[in-house]
Amino acid sequence: MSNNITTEDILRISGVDTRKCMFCGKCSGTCPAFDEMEYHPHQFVYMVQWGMIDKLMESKSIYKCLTCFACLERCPRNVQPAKLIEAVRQAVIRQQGMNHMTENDIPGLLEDKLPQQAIVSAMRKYKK
Amino acid sequence: MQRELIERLNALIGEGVGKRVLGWKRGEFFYDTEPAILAADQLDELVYDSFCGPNLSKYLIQEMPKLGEGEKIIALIKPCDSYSFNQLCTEHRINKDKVYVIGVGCKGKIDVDKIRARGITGITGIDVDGDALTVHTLYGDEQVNRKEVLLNKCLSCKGKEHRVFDEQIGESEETSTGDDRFDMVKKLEAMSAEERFAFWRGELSKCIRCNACRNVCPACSCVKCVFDNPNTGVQNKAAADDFEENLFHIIRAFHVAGRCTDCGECSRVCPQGIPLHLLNRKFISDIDELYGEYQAGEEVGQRHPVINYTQGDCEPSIVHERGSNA
Amino acid sequence: MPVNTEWKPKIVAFCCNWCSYAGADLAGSSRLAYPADVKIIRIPCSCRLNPLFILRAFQRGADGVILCGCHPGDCHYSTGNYYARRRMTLLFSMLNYLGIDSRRTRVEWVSAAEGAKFAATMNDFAKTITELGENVKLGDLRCKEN
Amino acid sequence: MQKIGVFVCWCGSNIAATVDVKAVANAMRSEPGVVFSTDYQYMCSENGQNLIKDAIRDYKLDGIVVCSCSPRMHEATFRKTAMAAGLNPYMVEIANIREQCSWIHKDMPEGTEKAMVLARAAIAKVKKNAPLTAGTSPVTKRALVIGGGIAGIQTALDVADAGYEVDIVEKSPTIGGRMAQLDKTFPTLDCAACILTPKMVEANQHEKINLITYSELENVSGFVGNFTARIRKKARHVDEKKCTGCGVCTEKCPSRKGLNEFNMGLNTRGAIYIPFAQAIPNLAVIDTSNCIHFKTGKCGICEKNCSAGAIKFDQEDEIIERKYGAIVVATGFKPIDASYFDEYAYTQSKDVVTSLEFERLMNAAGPSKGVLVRPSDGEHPHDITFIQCVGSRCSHDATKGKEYCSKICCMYTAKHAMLVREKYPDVNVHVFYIDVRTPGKNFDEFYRRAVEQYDVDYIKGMVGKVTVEGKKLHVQGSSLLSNDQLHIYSDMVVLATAIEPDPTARSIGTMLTASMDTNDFFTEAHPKLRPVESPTAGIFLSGVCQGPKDIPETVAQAGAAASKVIGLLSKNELVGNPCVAHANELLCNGCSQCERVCPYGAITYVEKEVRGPEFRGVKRVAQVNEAVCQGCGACTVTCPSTAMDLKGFSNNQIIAEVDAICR
Repeated sequence: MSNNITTEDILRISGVDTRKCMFCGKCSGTCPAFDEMEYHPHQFVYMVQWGMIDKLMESKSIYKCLTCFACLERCPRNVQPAKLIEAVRQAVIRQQGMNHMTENDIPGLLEDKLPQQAIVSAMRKYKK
Repeated sequence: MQRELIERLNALIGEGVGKRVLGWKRGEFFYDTEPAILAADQLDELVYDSFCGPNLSKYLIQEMPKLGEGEKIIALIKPCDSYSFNQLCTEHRINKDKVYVIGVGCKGKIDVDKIRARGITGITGIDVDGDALTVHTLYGDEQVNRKEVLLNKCLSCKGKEHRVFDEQIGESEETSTGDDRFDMVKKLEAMSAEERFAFWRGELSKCIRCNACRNVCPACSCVKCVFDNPNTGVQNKAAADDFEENLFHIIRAFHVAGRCTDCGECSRVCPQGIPLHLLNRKFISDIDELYGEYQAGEEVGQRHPVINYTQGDCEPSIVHERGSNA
Repeated sequence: MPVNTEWKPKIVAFCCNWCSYAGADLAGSSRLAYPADVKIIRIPCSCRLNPLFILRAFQRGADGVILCGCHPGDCHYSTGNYYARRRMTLLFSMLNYLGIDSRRTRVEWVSAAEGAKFAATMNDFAKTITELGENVKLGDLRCKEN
Repeated sequence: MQKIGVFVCWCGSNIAATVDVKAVANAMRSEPGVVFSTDYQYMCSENGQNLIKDAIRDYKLDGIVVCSCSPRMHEATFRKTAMAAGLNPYMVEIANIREQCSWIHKDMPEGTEKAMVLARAAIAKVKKNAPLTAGTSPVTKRALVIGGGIAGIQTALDVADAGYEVDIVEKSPTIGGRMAQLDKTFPTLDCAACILTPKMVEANQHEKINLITYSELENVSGFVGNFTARIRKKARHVDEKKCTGCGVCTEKCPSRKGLNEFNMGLNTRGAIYIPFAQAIPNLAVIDTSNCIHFKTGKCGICEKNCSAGAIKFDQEDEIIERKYGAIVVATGFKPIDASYFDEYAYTQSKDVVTSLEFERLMNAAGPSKGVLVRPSDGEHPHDITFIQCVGSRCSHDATKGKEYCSKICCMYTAKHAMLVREKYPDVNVHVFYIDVRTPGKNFDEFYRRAVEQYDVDYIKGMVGKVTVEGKKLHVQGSSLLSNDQLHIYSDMVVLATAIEPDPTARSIGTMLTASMDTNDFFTEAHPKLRPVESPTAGIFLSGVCQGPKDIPETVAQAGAAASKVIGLLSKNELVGNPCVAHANELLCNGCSQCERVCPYGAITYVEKEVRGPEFRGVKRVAQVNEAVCQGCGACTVTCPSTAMDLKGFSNNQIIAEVDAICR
């Protein structure tokens, strides 16, 4: 299947410049979820740069990322692989029309204990 | 406040802090004030009220050589004037060691023309009580809200903090309306080139080359102005045509670019009402946008953006690329 | 409107001695043509260009003024063109603000090896100025008598 | 009225083919001020030059315009011609009617018209010219070298061998610098001390070299040929003339708290110490911050034990002020602070060391006497991991690190790996690398030997983190080629830390008004053609202070800098360029803006008595040092009152040209 998502889309969503990457592999060296992944953080960068977006979107790897930001923290080139992964996840969600609710449904579901961050990201997600 | 100030000045002179004071005295009309250097026995002439708009910093330049070793002059500096004071210190025109700065509080200064613009004529006096102005005229009293007749420069006030002072006297009150001071610059930028040309021709053609803007400007303090110097090739006492009107104001603005503190004195004193500060603000807004926000006179010793650079500066073609020739 | 077929633009090109003037020489020795309307004034460095000179040129009837200097980072005096770049950006912006077409003023970095670029730049600039026509906004009528 | 002569050159047919030279010469004859105008086939030929000389004499010309090729070609020629005829050489202007006219225009009327305009512009300019005389300044025949590492030593030796006096100022108690700390050198593996110490001795014994160690530069003033430096010679509290360097005091000293700088702080030394066995000068020095006598007034054991009576607790700093003709910067480098990269556990474990520390651990004179042991427990390591590019090649917007490649790390890491495997074949050695960069003679061969002959485990990938797990260091990294995440349990981790300019470089650069880049490396006058000179005249660059380099490159640059210094010092006086800036003191505002934009520090401000029609008295005015000014003109545009003008390219000259062209 073709998702029509391009490299440019991912770069725009993430704000990442993949050309800055020198493929040192420090992100993959630092990733705590490395063993769970089919594609690893440095491969994300490579695959986005070379347009292998479909493969990434279909891979379970993107959901294995814990968003711990260790790769982002340690990257010597400030490439920010974690943002790239997040962008691919977003692209999947936007693409498939998988939203089963709208942002108007959110207020009704709010609970006191919900973390602020979750509410904000829910608003972001369902507003698309 | 004026009485308090004079008492304090007498005390300071008594303590030997300085012999003379740079302040304001009454001008020809009650709403006129002018800069004055006052000795101890002239202090009763000192005025500090809602009409003390003039920026005094510049007048310290000529006092510097008159001061002996270790001698100081006492200067009254409003918050907005303190920027010019610092800028002149940066340029070594004023030696801070020779000045005892009294930061005087400011609640905004009144523009009498704005009162007149309300159709109030024959003004004989004004009483200030907080924000309530009672304007006495030949035809009776009128009530005016002080906030509505402040000088334009007070409406875009940089804040009531003195950037330099040895002591502070009097309270201040915010007068900034919070509006973007670059509004008019942006409006002009949004116009077509022809409209802009027409606007500036209309304004600059009013110029009578009285040099009031130059004389009042704290940044325009050259020993001899290029326009007064027969050896520069651009000497020019009175603008003979459009070009010379443009030339004087462009070069004047360029010479003060990066050093202009946006004190607004040029427009305040222009007898023809030319909004000269819009030229300076254009440079300021370009500097802020292209080279990072910068406020001249914020600190002593700053290196202003026009005598500085970074390797990654934008190219001059950005002017064209911003697409403002239409 | 009658087209003045006699009219030829006057273009003043200020060139720094070390890069652009040499680039212009190279354009010459490579026989790369550009309009005779372009007249070059040699200055030691692009940072020597005083805004007064530009305005003077317009006053005396120039229709376009271009400054050429070493590429940023290659200045013979190491930093001159960085200052020139800021000054010209601000000046051009001010002229534009006064309603003067920004295409009449230009800065181009031309190295001593870029003879072709020099010629191409001058051709392009002369073409632009010819299209824009005579400079009437920033001229001095007294200087146009003859 | 001035008398101007115009000389139009045909340049054979180069000009004459598209410019009607006779018409140009005729037209110029009617220009105001022109009293003579002619044309000739080759103005630069001897006959042509004679024609000019004759005209200058016959018509008493006080300015000439030569319409010919580019001034870059023959301006110097015609200036000499004018001078020979008794005219000031700066009363010559060239109208470039070849490169910028005849060669680019095909149409004769068009070419001729433009040539006339260019000639008129040159005439207009020459009328505003003033006779200029180049100033001269004497040269002090002594050089100052800042830094006593291999770069400084080599430069000093080369300059001294040419017969000039050289002072080396070194901030630490001994010369030798970083190279003295190295164990072996790549790619030959010869011992650093064996090749360096003879040079140190030579420098010490050279009659033209004066070592000023344990001293810091405090101030530099002056300009090329005439610098004055003030140097603070810190008190050693040891009489240099009496101390024999026997070392008894250093053994007897009861304080053992001072970290041994030479061993990168891996062990301690006495409060009185000699940095290392081969230190030059071989003198003891007291570290007052650790000395019991200085802290409590008691002790004095060193004094009692010194048979030479050299201990001088009351010795004070000494100020040396001396003149120099040239200054060489050789301030060198230091490794960056590895604690910024704490993902590698540098601050958490003693067994994570930097490469320079490792160098000391391997060295026979090091803290472990050359036996490789873990710093934490002194045990023999069985597994060592090297991590390259620590702090190098980081992007400018990354949170830490340097943007540049430190250049030497690939090679020294290969060296370390090889040396370990050579001495201790039982130790496993891993090297994590991004790229192995080995451009250099015998460099790649060296690296391949490490892989092929010594079986070093090179892993393409980076280490993400190092954690301390018991006695082991858990190294987690990626292997990009196998697409694996590796977990290695090592006994030691060695970080190939980036190098950065010595922290003193910035203040020295400011003192010298020598420009530096954003990384604090000194900038060269031209990146290709003048790589060992600073843009500031008389300042030269040697070694890593200009950019990362290895020992042979440093020595080569040191020699190159020395040859530039010798060239300068061999002159008795320097002839300046007369086209320099000049401040009109009456107009000067004293605002210092020009001082800020001058790239050479040529402008200073003085309080000066000024007398003019409108002002009399003392005022602050700009002064241009003509020997330092290079004539760029940045100051002239900065000056709002046009007090600052440039000779040879004055405001009036350029305005005259503009007017003539736009006429």
